[in-house]
Amino acid sequence: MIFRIAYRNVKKNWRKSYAAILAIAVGFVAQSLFVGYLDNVEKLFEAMYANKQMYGDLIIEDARRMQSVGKYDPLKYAISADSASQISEWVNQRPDTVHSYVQFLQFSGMITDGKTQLVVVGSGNDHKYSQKMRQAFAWDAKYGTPLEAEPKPLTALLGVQLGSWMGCLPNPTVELNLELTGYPPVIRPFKCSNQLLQVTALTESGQINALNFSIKGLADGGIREIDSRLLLTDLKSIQTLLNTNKITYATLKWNSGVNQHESKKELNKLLKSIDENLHFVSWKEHEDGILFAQSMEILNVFRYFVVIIVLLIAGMSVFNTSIKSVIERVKEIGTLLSLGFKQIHVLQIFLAESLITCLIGNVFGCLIATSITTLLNSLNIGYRAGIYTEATLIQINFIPLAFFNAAIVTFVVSGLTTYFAVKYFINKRIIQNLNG
Amino acid sequence: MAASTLLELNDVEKTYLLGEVKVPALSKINLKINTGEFTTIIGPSGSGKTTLMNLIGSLDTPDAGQILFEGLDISNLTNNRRSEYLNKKIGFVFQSFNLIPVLSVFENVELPLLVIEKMSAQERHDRVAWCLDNVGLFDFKNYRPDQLSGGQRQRVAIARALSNHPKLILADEPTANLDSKTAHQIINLLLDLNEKYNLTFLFCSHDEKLIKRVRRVIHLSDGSILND
Amino acid sequence: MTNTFFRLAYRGLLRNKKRTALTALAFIIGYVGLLILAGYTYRVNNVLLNQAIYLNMNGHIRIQKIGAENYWAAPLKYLISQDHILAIIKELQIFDDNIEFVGEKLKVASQIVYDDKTYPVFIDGYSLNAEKRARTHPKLQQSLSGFFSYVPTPLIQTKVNSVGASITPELSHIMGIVTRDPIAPPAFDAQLVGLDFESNLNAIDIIVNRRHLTSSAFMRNYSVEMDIESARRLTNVDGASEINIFLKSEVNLNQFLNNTNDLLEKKFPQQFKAELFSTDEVSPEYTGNMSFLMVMMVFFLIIIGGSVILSILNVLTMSIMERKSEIGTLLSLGYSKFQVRKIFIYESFILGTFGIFIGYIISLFFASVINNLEFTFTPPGALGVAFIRIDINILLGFYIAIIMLLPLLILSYFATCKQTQKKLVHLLNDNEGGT
Amino acid sequence: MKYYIIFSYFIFANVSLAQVSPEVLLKESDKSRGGIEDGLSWVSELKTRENGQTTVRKFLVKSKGTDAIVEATEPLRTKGEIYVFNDRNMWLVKPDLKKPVSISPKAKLTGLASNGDIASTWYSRDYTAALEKKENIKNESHYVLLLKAKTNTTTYDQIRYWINEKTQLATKADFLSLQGDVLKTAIFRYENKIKLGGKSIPFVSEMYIEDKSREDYKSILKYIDLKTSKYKTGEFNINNIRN
Repeated sequence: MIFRIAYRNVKKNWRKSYAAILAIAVGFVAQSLFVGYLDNVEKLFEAMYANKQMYGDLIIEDARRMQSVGKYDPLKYAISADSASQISEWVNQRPDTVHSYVQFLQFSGMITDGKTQLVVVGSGNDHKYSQKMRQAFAWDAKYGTPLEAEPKPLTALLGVQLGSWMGCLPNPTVELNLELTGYPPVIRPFKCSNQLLQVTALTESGQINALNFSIKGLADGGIREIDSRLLLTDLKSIQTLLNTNKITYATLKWNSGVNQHESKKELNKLLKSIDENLHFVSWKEHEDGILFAQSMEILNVFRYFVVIIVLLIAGMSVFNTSIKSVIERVKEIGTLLSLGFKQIHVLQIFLAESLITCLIGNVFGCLIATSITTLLNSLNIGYRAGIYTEATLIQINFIPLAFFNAAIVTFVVSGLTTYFAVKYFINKRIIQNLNG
Repeated sequence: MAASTLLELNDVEKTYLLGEVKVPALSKINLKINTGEFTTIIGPSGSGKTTLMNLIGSLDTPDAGQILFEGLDISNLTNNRRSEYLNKKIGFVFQSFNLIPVLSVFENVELPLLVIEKMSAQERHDRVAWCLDNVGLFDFKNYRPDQLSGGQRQRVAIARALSNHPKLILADEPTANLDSKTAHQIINLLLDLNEKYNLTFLFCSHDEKLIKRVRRVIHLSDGSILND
Repeated sequence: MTNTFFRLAYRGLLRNKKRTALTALAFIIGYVGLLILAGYTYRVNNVLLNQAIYLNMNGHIRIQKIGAENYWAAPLKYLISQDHILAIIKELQIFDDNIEFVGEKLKVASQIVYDDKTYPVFIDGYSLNAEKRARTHPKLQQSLSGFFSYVPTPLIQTKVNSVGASITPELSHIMGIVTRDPIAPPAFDAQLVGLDFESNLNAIDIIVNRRHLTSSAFMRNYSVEMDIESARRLTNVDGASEINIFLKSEVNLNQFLNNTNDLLEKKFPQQFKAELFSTDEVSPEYTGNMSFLMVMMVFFLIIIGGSVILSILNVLTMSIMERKSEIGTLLSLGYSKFQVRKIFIYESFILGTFGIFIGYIISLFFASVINNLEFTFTPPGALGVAFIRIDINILLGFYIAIIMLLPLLILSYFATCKQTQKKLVHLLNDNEGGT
Repeated sequence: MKYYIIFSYFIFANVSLAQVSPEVLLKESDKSRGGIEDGLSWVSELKTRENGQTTVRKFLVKSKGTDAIVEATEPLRTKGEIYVFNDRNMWLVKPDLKKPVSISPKAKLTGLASNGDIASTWYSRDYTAALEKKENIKNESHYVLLLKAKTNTTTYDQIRYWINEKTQLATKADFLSLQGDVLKTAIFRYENKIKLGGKSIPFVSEMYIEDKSREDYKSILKYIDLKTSKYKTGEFNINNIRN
């Protein structure tokens, strides 16, 4: 009966509390949109680091590589061929736990098209799992074709800017945005004025070596300074160029559902048995991934600040509405009390009422949130976040959990505010209620 | 206290604070009401009629004195005890009916029964039917209050007051909002109920027609009883 | 006449003090929230702006040869020769009252040699007087102080006779010299070896006695700053990669840009182009971060502003419902519909201005609290650890006030429309339930 | 950027036509290209053509064994610059430099001094030789040797070396990458004569270098007025050199 009274009351004077409903809806929308946006940014970063740049879950490297000594002489603190093969063997024995494992050899040298000679910085990676680890970014060639499409040694992708300096120009240029779905796997044409570009580098022991690479495509380097120097090729080619069989680092991704804690302990034991300098670290803690932590930090500060403000305001208007509806129905409260209803019953009625209002508010919120989300996602508003070469799209992910949390929070807020509003009136003696 | 005394007021006093001014609404009221009596309190407005009614109905608490109902002092009960007293012992009929607009007639009458835990839906249904029969509105049970006339609404209020077999029905100006013909019918209904079920009625009014047909009249003026 | 409306509106608000207070509180919370956010964005913009102009020595306007984005591919081809520099500076004299000072920048790729270590570096050679004026510019010092723990010092070190070079702490670690305190770093002698622009091998001595920070994560391992003369000695040229014009504060940037481009086109056809510092090409960090913050601000504006206005409307509809009979009486006394509506608009107006006034004061208080608490965080692509600073001024307060007040008044107008359309009889003896 | 040529001096020795062994052939040919134990000096003129621009530089070269001092004389701007070679290590000494600056292997990568190794003297010391085939160039028969670096610290890992059967002088050299691709080609001409141990032997007069990866890029190095002389060994050690 209590619910029936509450339901009928809301139905009767919904017009009066539509603003409260809208306030709740706005509170709901604010939360879910922001959480959806944050989730997208986080997923975008993860996709860019874990998939596109193939950092996977863990980076396996010599701990000294990122220290100043390592930066000065990278090859000296690379992983030896023997250690690398032991790790690869360990990986091959665990097809069910390891999703993908890619080895990298970084290098820097000079590249020339016969006329211009420029610094080139890049890496060769083994192609066995690389496309699998890249997942949505398997097709990493913004123009031309990915290397894995037709694995041949001495084929390479150049950064778009470096490509243009080396006479490899897209025709026509295409504007692609940073998206979770990666590039559409279609060949966007490009043309190099000369088929082979010579890359010169010092071998591990300091000898000059040079290889001619045929350019299969252009890839996006992410930030400007990298894109104007980037060359990606297969591991063997770079090992030949540097006349070494070392690798700079390797990355590993666990299969989903794997007990990562257990596998990590096992891997750690393996690494320490091979060489106590070897360690693994997630890209989020790695110097390369520092940008991610910084961005998420500032985004979360924004998020909590806004959500608190919006909920305070929504709480205010719910409070106002419930006070008003209580004032309006003081006589009714008096009657109920006079009929022997206890205070708790009256409170329940109003709480039920605020519950219903909140429910409607949340439903409204859902509708508004999903419509804004689809609208925003379809508008493809792009903005250049920080120093990235490609614009990122404003995308909001649909997160049921966020909707659920938002609903819970609005229920709590409106429940509390109604409680306080009604409490004030119930304590008044019945007679005051009756006379209104 | 005589066996059949239902209600006894001893030296009951009540003063109100209007701004800074203390207004004595009731002073030294002594009164006995026996079961089955049909009594009216009359007096000019501001004579304390409504205050007295409220005190008896424990809607308000007296400043001094005792109010004994069936020997039990009800002047300041705890919330829960008071709800029980209201629910089981007292039935109210208000001047402005005070029906729940969003509930149907049936549901309004059923309201007081809902507080009683051990009453099954079927028992409630029979009880409400019985009440509505008594006020002759059974056919209107699914109507909403705002679809009824003033008289009919007051009958529903009376039916509601009957529904929990109260010992005493308090009615505050029950006929004030009604035209004379309907008022007359309501008074007949009250008298019938009083005779049929020996229900004790106590109401205040300044409706001459009602006063003429009542056996016991209590005159109130300026907070004290003139004659009884 | 209007003050009666004001009185009516004012009393209308006082009628239900509790509710008015609550609504005002909602407005204040919204206003404070938005003003704090605006204050933060304003401060970050201020920092990034000055960082791009003064710290990175781009100046407000950068002049380069046309096609200079390919500078690294053919430096000699895109170098501005010394006589071109002098000619351009002479031509620019016609804008002298706008120009504070002009600097030159020479970019060189070379290698740093220190005991047996050789490491590739990218050198920025700055004209010394421009660099000194820029790095000690009050605008830069004031915007960085309290925001970053790092305060730049000019290359000219009074205590060291010859002019020093500056590298980043990361680069000095790579070269084997640990820098704990960037303000007073250990100085060391090193040499720069490089190909001059005619591919002759060349080398110069440098004293590295300063450390600087770069906002670009990549450049942290490679950046060297020094005076342009040394860079010219290394490359055996007397030109510069770009000319940077630092303008006085009240100059209209876009207009100055157009004038400069027209001048360059007239005097040196098809040779030079001038660009604003706030473009992707010149300072990507600035444009990137600011566009991100702007997207955030618009988002918050809509959400917070929206919920505040909704809550006030909620109250407004209530108070209108309650005062049906009052509206009825006023109409019956011959007030026009519009006049009656004005009362309610004034009500919102009073509520709003009251909220803004109190809100502004509270925001100032909050801002100082947050500023003193010195929350620190490391924004992406920044000069290391930064403090959260809120910078609130009247202008900001005014803009936010307008943004919140205008829609409120407009919506208040519409909210009252529905009621005042009703037939008088309805309003007077309202029988719609309620009081 | 284009290559800058620094070169070193050669050692000159008698050619004996014993049974042809690649090692001996290589050793003999080295003598006509430098590494004179006692010392040799000459004026070197370097003409470089790159992307249509030609620049000329002149140097005064003093060499002894695997060490050399190369003093820039033209263009005037470079006067006073001295390049010092101690075996494979290289320094640049300039009047305005407090101390000589060492040029690291990395510098070779950017083409700063890669040509210095082309002219380095003792291939026979650094490389093992194997006879690949015999070939006729301008109807003179030549032995074609394939030199392989003994240690992996030489600038170039492999060199294909043409030695004229009759004159036993090296006429052409292809510098190969580890995979055998030709990176640079050098062609030698011997019109100079120097007196050594009482005999006059032919000595390189011109070296023509071409970079396979650069279309429009050629360097011609001329050796003018050679003089043998006696230098003290310490004279070439970097530590003793003060500008």
